[in-house]
Amino acid sequence: MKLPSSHLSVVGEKRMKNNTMTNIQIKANDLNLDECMQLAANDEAGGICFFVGTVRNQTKGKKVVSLQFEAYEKMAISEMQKIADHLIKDKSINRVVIHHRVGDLSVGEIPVIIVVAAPHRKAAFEACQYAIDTLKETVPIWKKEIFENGEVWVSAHP
Amino acid sequence: MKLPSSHLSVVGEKRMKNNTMTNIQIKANDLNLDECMQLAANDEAGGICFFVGTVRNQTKGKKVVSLQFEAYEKMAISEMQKIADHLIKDKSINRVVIHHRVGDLSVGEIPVIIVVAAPHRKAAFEACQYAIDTLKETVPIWKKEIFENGEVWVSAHP
Amino acid sequence: MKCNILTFGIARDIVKTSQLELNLEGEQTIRNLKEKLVNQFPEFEKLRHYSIAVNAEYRLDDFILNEGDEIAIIPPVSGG
Amino acid sequence: MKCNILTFGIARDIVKTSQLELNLEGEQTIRNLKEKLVNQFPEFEKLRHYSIAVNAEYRLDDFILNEGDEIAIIPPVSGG
Repeated sequence: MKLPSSHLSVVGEKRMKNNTMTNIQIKANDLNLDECMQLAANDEAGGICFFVGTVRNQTKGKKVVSLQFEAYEKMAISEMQKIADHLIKDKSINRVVIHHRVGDLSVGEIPVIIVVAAPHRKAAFEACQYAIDTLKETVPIWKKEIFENGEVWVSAHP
Repeated sequence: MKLPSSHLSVVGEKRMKNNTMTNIQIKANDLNLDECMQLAANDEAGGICFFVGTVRNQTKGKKVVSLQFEAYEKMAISEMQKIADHLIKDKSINRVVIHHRVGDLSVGEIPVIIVVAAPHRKAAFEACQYAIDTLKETVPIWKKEIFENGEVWVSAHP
Repeated sequence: MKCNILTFGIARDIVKTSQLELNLEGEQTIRNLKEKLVNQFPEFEKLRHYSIAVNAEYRLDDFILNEGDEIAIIPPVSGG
Repeated sequence: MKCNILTFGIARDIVKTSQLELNLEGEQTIRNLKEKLVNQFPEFEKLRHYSIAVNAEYRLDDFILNEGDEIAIIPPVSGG
């Protein structure tokens, strides 16, 4: 089934807050580790923690052919921005970068990169883990797993 | 003061175990995020956690000009390999990459990259944090902080 | 009040359109909207859960809808 | 037994060479070696701590040294 394009029109556009402490993007093409590193790096940082999601080749033993990601773009950006702002405000964190893919992804491709930079590494690890845990609970992005003989919206049913 | 080169001769050479689950290197030139990602990525991975160290511009308020790293190369490789092997053996981890720089590094440069890939993200985060915490306790690598008016071997004195 | 409701993921599969039109009369809350949705599309009851967002913010059942609001059905998310 | 001892970091600064030669007589442990080092270079007592590695492995004070071992003084490490 084709994804409707009506409310996905701003995909790929870059969004940035006035301040440069956070960078939140939804992209229709490959995510880039070095770009994320450059957005997170700063002279006060001593430790930078990355979470990089990759598409696994199986789910509960069933072979995965590909994943289709779609986003309610406007709200996804705003929910990811909330995560970043919360970290910047509450913890000793000096940069948060969250880039999420949409579209069709094959095994090994990267749906998400989260980078947290901090003066000290413990805070960076904790914040990065908080960011991906929260993203998976609150950010309106959906993935459909495509198997050889069927497809399913992940987590939709009990 | 110049570093003696006598027992640093194998710097830059690539060391790899027979198995491809771990990759441990000490390098005299820039560390490379994408190279580390490629060494860690695999079709069973769902979550990849990176720790990237960067040289901070200050220590306890004193401006840092640069850092000099030196290693007891043979033993440093063997101690980093122990960390990687421990993770591969004891946890649900499928790749561990540890690359460490030696030589003179300026503010913003990268002394260390640690990457842990796992089917599930929680294990990747825990293992990556274990790896950097242990590296800082056991791996025979030393850094000297160069200030504008002096220099000091980090952690040498109480 | 005529509502345009954005749908995503499995919600779009259930209603078979990415922009659902519903007519709501009088003051309407999210609770009323959900009742109407379930009446028209019983499949929504089989979902693990679903939320309603108004103007790109999650809102609770008592929230009152206004003319011109951007309403969206948010089935269980699965990003990352 | 003649020992060549590798030195690194502040240990090299203290002994002022990257390969220290020491003459040890009879059966020698790491404990004996450390005593000799401190006698000759009292600065070692000011360090937070230091270890001795033999053939690239950390070894405890009772470990017995053998002719031809690669011995290294490991001052507090600070990698990462």
